Amino acid sequence: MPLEFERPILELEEKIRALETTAREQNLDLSEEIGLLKEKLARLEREIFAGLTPWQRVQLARASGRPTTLDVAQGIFEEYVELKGDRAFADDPAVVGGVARLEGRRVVFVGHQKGKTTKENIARNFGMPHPEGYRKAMRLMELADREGLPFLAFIDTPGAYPGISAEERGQAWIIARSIQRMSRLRVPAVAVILGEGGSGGALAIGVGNRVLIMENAWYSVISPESCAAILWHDAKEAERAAAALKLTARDLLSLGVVDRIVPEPGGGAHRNPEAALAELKRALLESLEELDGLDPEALWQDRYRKFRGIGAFEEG
Amino acid sequence: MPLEFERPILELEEKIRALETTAREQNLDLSEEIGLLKEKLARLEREIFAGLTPWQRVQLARASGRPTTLDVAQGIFEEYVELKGDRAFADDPAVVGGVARLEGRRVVFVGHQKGKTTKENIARNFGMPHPEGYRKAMRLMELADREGLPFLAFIDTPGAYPGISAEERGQAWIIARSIQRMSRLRVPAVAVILGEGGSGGALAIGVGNRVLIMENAWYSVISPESCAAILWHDAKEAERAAAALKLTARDLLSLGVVDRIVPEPGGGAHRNPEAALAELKRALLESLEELDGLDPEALWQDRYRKFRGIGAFEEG
Amino acid sequence: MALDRLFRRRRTRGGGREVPELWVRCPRCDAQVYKRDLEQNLWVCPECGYHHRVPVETYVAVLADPDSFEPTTGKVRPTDPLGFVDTEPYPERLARYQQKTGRPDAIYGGRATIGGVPSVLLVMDYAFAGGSMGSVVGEEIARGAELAAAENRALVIVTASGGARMQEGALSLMQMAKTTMALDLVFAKRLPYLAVLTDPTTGGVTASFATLADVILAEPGALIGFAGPRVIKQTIRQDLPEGFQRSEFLKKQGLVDEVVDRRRLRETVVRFLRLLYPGEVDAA
Amino acid sequence: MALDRLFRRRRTRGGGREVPELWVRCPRCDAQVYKRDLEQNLWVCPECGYHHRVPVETYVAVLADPDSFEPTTGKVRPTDPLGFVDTEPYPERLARYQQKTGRPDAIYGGRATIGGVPSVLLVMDYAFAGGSMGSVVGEEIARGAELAAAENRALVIVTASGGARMQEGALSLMQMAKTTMALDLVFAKRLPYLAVLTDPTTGGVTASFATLADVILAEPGALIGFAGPRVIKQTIRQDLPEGFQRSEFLKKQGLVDEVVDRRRLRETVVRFLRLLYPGEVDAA
Ligand SMILES: [Zn+2]
Ligand SMILES: [Zn+2]
Repeated sequence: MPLEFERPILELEEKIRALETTAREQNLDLSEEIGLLKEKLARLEREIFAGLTPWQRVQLARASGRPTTLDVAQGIFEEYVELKGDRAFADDPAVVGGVARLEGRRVVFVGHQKGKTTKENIARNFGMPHPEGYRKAMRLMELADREGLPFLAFIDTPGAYPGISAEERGQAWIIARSIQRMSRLRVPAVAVILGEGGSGGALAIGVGNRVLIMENAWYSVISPESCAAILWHDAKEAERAAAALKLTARDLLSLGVVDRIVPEPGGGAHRNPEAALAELKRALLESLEELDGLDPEALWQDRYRKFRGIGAFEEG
Repeated sequence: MPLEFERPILELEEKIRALETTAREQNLDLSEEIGLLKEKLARLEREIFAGLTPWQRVQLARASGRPTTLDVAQGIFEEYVELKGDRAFADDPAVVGGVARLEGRRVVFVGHQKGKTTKENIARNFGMPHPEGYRKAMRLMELADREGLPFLAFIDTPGAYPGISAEERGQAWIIARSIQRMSRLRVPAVAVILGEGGSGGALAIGVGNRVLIMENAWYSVISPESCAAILWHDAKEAERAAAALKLTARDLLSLGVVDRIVPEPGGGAHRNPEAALAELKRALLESLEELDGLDPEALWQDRYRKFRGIGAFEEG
Repeated sequence: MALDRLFRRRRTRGGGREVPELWVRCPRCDAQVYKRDLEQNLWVCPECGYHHRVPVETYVAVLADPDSFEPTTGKVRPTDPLGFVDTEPYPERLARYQQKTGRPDAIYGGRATIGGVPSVLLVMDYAFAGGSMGSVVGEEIARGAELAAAENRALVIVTASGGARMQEGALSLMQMAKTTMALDLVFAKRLPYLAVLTDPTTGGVTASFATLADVILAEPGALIGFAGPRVIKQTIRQDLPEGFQRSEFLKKQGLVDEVVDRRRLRETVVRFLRLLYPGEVDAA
Repeated sequence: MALDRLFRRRRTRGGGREVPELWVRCPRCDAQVYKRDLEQNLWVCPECGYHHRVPVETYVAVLADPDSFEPTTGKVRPTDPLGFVDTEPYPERLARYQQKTGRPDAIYGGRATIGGVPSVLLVMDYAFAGGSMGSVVGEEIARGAELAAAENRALVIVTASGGARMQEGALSLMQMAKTTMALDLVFAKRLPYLAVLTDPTTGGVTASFATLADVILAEPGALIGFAGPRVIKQTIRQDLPEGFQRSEFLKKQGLVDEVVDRRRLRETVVRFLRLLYPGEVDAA
């Protein structure tokens, strides 16, 4: 289902396709008309995407077809294996991860995993982890440390699961542990907000030496809907909340919360996942290169400086 | 309830007490008779205890009134605090532990915990841990490492709990992890078999640089009853199994499984816990002294040499 | 994160209020208790043991050895990095809380000895924006940890928080990482960190520094968790079990070490600190 | 530990037997399968996927690259440290198994490459005293780990065991610590350790080296656990749920990484090893 603001673009695309069909079937030369329309399409897309509101970006970040962690694994790694289970209680399908080869170099990765269909999404709990998911992530952090492999984390969750089953097994406790464990990694760590970066459930795997964000992803202390429900007692004020929370990639860059924006192709990552993943791969490789040669102590110091320095206050 | 072979001792004690009462109430001088009986008592006790069968020792190891881990904590530490819970799923009452002061020196301790009464025993699950118990033990190992405090483990379990709840949460997995974690301690570790040392559930906290055993404790790959059930299809053959398994302190010392036997007072630790704990305290202090000054690497090497060397085989 | 809803209710509850009433009604057992008696009882209902919320100064008074407390917080003041406006602009909201509490943000603390153990004692203030953690709270926690590490002090934090502070957006979220990492300076020096969780402690505070303590104590009946009960109810669309997310429940779940009555808080904290603190401690 | 009971049943099951029958009946689906077909199918029932037990050589043949296997086990022989006699003296029992299997104890293995990855491959032999772990099995596992560490090889262990070997008493128990510690030599060199759990893997083997692997694969339907089902039934005095302690159940419980059909075992092991092994690997 297309997003509201995508409609004009999709309609124009439809028109172009129709003209192309006509040209082919009737053997007419409509190349000039088509060329003009394509120019118009590009302009329209640029215009619409230049003026996107934060709320529209939130919708893009949730758009179906947007690359998930496993799409990223499929798309940017030459090969990968998934490790499963937390070796204690369950295998949380909302978190995936394993070992992979990225441009010949071995890495350990982890990420939130949403489904593509409703059925899949239910199976994946909409990418909302239970404590088991974070325990799986921590198992992978252990592995990265032991094998001395860089650690990549892909964030895409509305938040950690807020239900009884998660609370009674210490959701808060495990998120804190996961933050702590990741901050202690002895290897380079890069986190990417792929789509949704919902609160503590996202940050639990977000303590990277570099934190990247996809152009249309969001990352926030609270979802716009929940924020609106609290502040204005109306989840429909989410649009207002999205703007107030400064949750877009550009906002976060200027706040110092992320280090780099990974550009998405015209129309967003969901309309051209391959191009998006190519950009992501480039950004990841460059980030890893920046961290090459840093020893465990230097990597810790780097992370400490980074997160210790985030915040806004006055002295005195 | 006294054990069968304790009866003659108890009867004689009763007789002495009766005479003493008579002497006091009737104001008679029976000191000579009483003195003779006391000598006889000492002789009887020595005789009976010198000839104890392995099965009788197993019964002593289970005798009610025998010091439990918390009795040890109460008895040998100047002060202690208990830490509770595994910070993940539950607090297992079958495992206790915390931080303590032993002759002025801080230590971390952990141990299996049985109850004194049936009700208490049910609450403590008869000292049979669930995975949570081992997770608590591992939490304490982390603490010992971080604080650089010696680690003391008190073993007194018929075995890890063999039930659905334990299996489905990975009983085998957590025992393996606990063995591994303890073997990796960066601090001196001393394990003591207090009473029952039942199989993997005992060894999970048994990987000490020194392994001590109380004189009447047992430590075995399987309980005599289970062994008998398997080999002779009759748990009543437990007496035979107890002998075959070589599970007594003296057997284990000669097999190289334990390093030192802590002598128990005449009649066994349950008849005179204070004297037993005084001996235990002395043994613990001496063991810790032996390990003083060893750095983490040396401590690991010490443990590796020790356990790597246990086993009986021929080359060629 | 459901802070504002919570602190709107705050004024009707015990502890922080300034109205000079003589009698206080217990919200749990309805007993009318003479206010002075309640104060002497550390705001624990003598009838049913209900723990009223108390001002931060109470915890300092309870825990710090007499005359040992020396405040270090208060030099850091919040700003408005997002230009956040909800029902009122964030700066106005801040000004209101600052006026009410006399402090720049939701945390108060400093150096103290506790049972003779040199410590840094930090207390979160639920009366200030629901104890929400923004940049200032995060900074003060980090500075407190750094101070403890630098001066070989134990770290003791009393928490009370609805979670992260929405009005500072992702900056608030990042305080979870910042505070967590700062604790490692304390741990690296083998110094103990003890947390006392009071009602309520939820959201980003629970999911970061609060639950990483060597020893976690909780006041009786305190609500402690990640998601708030309202959010959970919305998620599962059914009522929560009695006692869910309360201290006693968490104890059973192995998530806190002890549930401690406020009247025994000091002796309990001292008992733990004296065993966990690596240095010499005078008999205090 | 319930080994003897189990290996008494063994001879009626598939795989290890020497009787030259032409047809084999599947114990699960009752299908009659031509023995040669079953062999070619790696003793997996083509009708229902039931995994018959297979001799250790099958795993070596399946996993090791052609002509790459070079045995290293077999130089260590069991003794009778306890003078153990049950229905027969332990030495006689051993002699019987040695004669039957042609090996000194319940383990077989050596150097191999697996998909080009230099490895040490060890396979436990359930046909020998129920794959029970005594001093020799412990020693061979430890030596295998040491060999892997010394020669920069991956460690791959295929397990099948009723647990520790009673007849060697506490010495068997100690092999759990010995094998566990030896693995750390492998881990310290950043070499991978992969375990394949086959039916059954219980007791001291599961509670030590078997479950400490970086990657745990399990054959379909394998019984894997700490306590055996009979012991559990005695404890709880009720029937066990269908599928309890089977591979698929353990996968759901997060305890194994994958349940792998024997016919896909080699490709799966190779896929994991090639990514987990730190050295250069030839395209094999
Ligand atoms: Zn009351
Ligand atoms: Zn079949």
